[in-house]
Amino acid sequence: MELNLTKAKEFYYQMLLIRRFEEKCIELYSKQKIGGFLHLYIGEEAIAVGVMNALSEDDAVLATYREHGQALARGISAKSIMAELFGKMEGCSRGRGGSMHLFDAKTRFYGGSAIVAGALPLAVGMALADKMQNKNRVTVCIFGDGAVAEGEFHESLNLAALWKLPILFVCENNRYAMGTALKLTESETEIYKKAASYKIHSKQVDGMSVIDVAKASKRAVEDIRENGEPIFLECLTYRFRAHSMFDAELYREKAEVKEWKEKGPLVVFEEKLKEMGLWSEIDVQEIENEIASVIDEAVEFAENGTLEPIKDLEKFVYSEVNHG
Amino acid sequence: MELNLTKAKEFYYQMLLIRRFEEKCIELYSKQKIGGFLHLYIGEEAIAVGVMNALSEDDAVLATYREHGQALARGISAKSIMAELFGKMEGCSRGRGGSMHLFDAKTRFYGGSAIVAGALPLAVGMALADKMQNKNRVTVCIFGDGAVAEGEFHESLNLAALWKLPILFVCENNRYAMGTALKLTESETEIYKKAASYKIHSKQVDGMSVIDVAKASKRAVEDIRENGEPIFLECLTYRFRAHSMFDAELYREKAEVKEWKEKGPLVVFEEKLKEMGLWSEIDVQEIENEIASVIDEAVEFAENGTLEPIKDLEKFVYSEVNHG
Amino acid sequence: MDNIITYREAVRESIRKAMQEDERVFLMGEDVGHYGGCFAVSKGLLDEFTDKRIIDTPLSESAFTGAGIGAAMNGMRPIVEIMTVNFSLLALDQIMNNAATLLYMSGGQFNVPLVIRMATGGGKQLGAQHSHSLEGWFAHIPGLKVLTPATVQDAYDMLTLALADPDPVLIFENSLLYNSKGSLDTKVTPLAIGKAQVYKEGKDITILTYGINLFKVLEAVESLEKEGIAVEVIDLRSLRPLDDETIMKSIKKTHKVIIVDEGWKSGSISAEIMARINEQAFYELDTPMARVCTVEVPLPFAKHLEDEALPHAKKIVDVVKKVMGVS
Amino acid sequence: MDNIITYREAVRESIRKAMQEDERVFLMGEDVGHYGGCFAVSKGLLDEFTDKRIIDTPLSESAFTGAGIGAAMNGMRPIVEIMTVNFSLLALDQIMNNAATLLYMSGGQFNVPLVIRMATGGGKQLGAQHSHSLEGWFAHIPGLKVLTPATVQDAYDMLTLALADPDPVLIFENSLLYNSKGSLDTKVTPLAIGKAQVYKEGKDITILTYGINLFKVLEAVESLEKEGIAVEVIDLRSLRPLDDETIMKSIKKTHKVIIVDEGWKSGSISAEIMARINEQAFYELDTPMARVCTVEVPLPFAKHLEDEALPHAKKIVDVVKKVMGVS
Ligand SMILES: Cc1ncc(C[n+]2csc(CCOP(=O)(O)OP(=O)(O)O)c2C)c(N)n1
Ligand SMILES: Cc1ncc(C[n+]2csc(CCOP(=O)(O)OP(=O)(O)O)c2C)c(N)n1
Ligand SMILES: [Mg+2]
Ligand SMILES: [Mg+2]
Repeated sequence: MELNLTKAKEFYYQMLLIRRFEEKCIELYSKQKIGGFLHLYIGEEAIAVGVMNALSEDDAVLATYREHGQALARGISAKSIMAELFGKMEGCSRGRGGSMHLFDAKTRFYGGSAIVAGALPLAVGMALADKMQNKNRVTVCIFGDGAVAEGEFHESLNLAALWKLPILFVCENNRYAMGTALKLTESETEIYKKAASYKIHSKQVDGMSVIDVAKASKRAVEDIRENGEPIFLECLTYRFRAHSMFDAELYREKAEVKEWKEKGPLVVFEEKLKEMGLWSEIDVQEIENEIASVIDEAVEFAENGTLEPIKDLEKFVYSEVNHG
Repeated sequence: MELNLTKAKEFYYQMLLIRRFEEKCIELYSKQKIGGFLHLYIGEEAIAVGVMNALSEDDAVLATYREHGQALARGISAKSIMAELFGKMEGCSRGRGGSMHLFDAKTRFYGGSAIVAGALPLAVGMALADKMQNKNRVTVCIFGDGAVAEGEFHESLNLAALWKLPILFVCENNRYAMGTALKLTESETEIYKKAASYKIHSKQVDGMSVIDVAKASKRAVEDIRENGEPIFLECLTYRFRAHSMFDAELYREKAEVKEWKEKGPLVVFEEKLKEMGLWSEIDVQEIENEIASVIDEAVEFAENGTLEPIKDLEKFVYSEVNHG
Repeated sequence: MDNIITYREAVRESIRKAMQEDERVFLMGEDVGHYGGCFAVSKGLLDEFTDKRIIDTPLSESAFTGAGIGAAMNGMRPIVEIMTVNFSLLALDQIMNNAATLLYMSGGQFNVPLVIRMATGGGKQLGAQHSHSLEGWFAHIPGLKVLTPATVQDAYDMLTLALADPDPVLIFENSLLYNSKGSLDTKVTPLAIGKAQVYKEGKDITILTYGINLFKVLEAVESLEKEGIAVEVIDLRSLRPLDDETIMKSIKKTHKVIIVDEGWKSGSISAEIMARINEQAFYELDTPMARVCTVEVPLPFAKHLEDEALPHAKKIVDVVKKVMGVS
Repeated sequence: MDNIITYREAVRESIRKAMQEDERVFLMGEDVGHYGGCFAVSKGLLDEFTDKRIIDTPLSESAFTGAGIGAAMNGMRPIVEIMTVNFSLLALDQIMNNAATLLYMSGGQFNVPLVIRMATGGGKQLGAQHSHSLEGWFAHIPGLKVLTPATVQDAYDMLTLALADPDPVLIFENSLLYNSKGSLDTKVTPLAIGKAQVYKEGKDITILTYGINLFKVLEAVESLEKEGIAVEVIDLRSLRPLDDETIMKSIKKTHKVIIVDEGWKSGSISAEIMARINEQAFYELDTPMARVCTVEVPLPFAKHLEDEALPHAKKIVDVVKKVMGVS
């Protein structure tokens, strides 16, 4: 993958969009425009942007409750995500899902799962279905370091390897599961090594570098498309904000957070672009302006959205056309 | 561990006792004296005998539904096991458990678990309790190759390693989980390697050789007692009989079974003893006679046992002394 | 065209027909292939359809159930076999938090046309971990449908209906029924999901039941009829949705009802049925409703104890007589 | 000696007291230590008792719940915190197949003095996977006890009772209650497990409820009393065992009853209670029993929809009036 100016702008735009979008979310959350849980992706933007860059339209994505970034990078509009956070019918999940359950059939975005490791088995099944139907598609499954301890991680990795399924597993290792540090949860803290124990081709990547993630993802997706076998990427990253909006952050030092912020994805990308002589070509203010208007529009769209009529509360418990 | 004549006799006696006991079970099952499921251990006797030899009275054992062998080798009397299989009150589980659920407080035998991998978390807890109470005891947890695919295997091994718990994990790898061969269930078929991926000290042993199993177990138990850390033994073995009494054995070739029988635990032990010049010292007929009478007594004991009064059906759903 | 076959064969034929007619259908579970199915249901199917479509899974209930959900969302029509309901506890997160919620959470975008079959029930001296009857318990979960075929015809039809359904359907097959025989008509239009069946008409009292207990009830009825008590027997067939209409219609006729189910009594499906009858037909009742359920114990191994713990004909007779006020 | 504290503090003080008095007691679960507890219940306890007794676990619900069972069988008195009931589905095999069966299967040899605490309930816009109310569903399982503290006093007492119990006890703490305040008397003898409490006497109708719905009921009662309807409010406190005696006594007085619970309606604990009232006090009933439960949907995120899905005071008022035949 070569990083030309267009790509550079695109990456920068996307990462900044995620950042600004979420900053707006914080504001709206404190104004109680947004309810429920809100898990921010700030600090981890490079991963979503780098991974999504490698996919084609027809590939599928499964993520966690911390999925605003992936959803935006995958191309779900800020409008429909914001409307979702407002609980409006125009939201990508009709207001039924909220922050933790963004869904979008058009971009094949299968959630937004709030049970840690709960989407891994689904990814196995999606990829199995592709394989059975001879569809040359990739299923990407993104999860945190906390998921690694769950039984479903183990069962799913084994199945993916055993059945040779076209899955890209992406572990966002931000070193904490809520307040519990990785070293308190895993006897082997090198997560990519755990994945390798299933005979899955597995690699550790600097998750703060969008270029590194993009490269590794592109390579991985190409390999998967060619061989049909799973690949595992461990992306080393850090969450700049609290786990959710209810978190006193007792479990980590301010200094540690500060240190990581200094090597945040926007910072290192800027440095890299400077090195490459591309930075001067990028009009950050223009990008900021563009993003600001996208976000303003999204908020307006969400504000003006409609509440689903209460009479439809029971709609979609079952499918509308029932041949049963 | 040195194998003197006394030990040799003891091992031979124990393995043969298990063999003959189970052969009697088959007979009694077809006469419908024994009901429910009956999973035979025939072919795998060396493991139970070798492992139990390494334990002291105060250690704890957890096993599966295929646990007659472990129960006998641990020292639960043939009488009380047979009475259990007959569903009598004199049985080691009062007739409540049956073949899959032998329990015995005196020998710290904690079942007999019929959910594959379901006892591994219990073992973690037992060992944790020992550690917290500063008791220098070992918890042995025995399970099949099929358990390795379960999420509970993964979660439990991680906890054991992470918390440094005094557990001896013993995997009886008999190459099949019911009718499904290991290569159809694991991407990595070397089970000890999987265990090693949790940073657990782990070893593959010839499960057909009681001497090898006994040596490895003794060494392992000593290490655990000294360091308090878990150890994993993969014992390679083979089940000579069907999975349970309902199994047409469509999934394996007769030739394969025959081949394994030729290297069965009694056969190889006899050869070994011959090599060592000990065999001639062993009066097989005497052992057979002794075992026959033990089994006869067990059957008689079971026949004469009492059925629990129906009025006690609800006894022990809760403890009798309830301070609640 | 009728023919007499076993319940096991009926399920197998239904799977076979579905797999022949629809290439999206496949079967996946522990020992469904090389072993031939724990209860020999899928015997022969591996040869016919190859391991591409008859898939032996590792012991990973959560992952392969979840994989069924994923495959269902991605164009396939999986039949997941969880060997017995006892192991479904390991897959409950996938069933409740994914299968049952995805359509709703996604605002109608992703439906899950998944069929999960499991063997259920006690009565074989398998002890506390292998004798659960949880179909009524699963029926608590919105988003799922729960079917309990008792007859050979239903063993066949319900799988067909379930595969045609756009949403997740759980089918509970009592393993003691696999050897039972009955007639199968493959040409008849199956009775829809959610419909109960009046198995036998009668004017004095209604017995509601499902699954294997239908036969225990029929055994009881035989002796009750001798004493002049005319029992209406209803096979519920589907525990979610329940067929309130058929139930209430019968109550309006007999004004007395007992429910026989194999769940533990407290919180059993019979409790829900009682609640609904109370809500919808209270004034039709002549006497308190009664139920015969499993005694609230982890099922014991000893045969005499297990027999006593489960519903049986004599208990049913006794309870009917009590409700009828005769002895 | 009374003092006003929060429900959260009451649980914490109860844990603290138990740990000070009995060295066999320890707390284990996700984020109970360094994070201070997902709902800040265990905040400060890590410092006081060290990580030897306040144990942060990995995300491994099945294994650490099972470990709690094993530790309980081996001399300890573990308190396992499953962060919320939503994740308990991953531990259901351990709870149903091990915790609930071991004493029985072993013929009385091995009891399991384990306490499992979980946060429960909807109402915080957490969506379909994070809003379950399954306490009534868990109450189906023999071998377990199921407690649902509503008040600060019970939040404190029930943990004490549970730790003194020789068998597995599940405590469901509605997370919306953690900030609620009430008075705590640590000197009073706690009301035993299995006892309901008449929270308020009244002669016209009985409302049975538990947990957070007690307060929704009290809100409803306030407006009902204005209209001259005297409501008897019973806090069930324990869903397994249920206190039939207290329930029936009240029915004999009021002859009318509604049940308010946050489970999905079909198969809810309210169904079981209706079944028992039918069985034990049928002739005391003047009118059909009614219930206010959660609408049978995976809980939606949108606030207005979620509010409507859950029981609320207005619905309770409406249902009471309907049962009373007033409008
Ligand atoms: C099965 C399960 N257990 C517990 C939780 C509560 N919980 C939500 S997020 C979280 C931490 C997950 O950490 P990680 O996987 O590293 O993802 P991160 O939040 O760091 O992105 C926990 C414990 C849950 N959602 N699901
Ligand atoms: C969780 C669970 N799933 C399925 C079963 C049914 N079952 C019983 S034994 C068995 C095979 C287990 O094989 P393995 O662990 O290798 O032990 P072995 O029988 O070979 O000794 C299966 C699938 C079960 N008991 N528990
Ligand atoms: Mg993390
Ligand atoms: Mg095996």
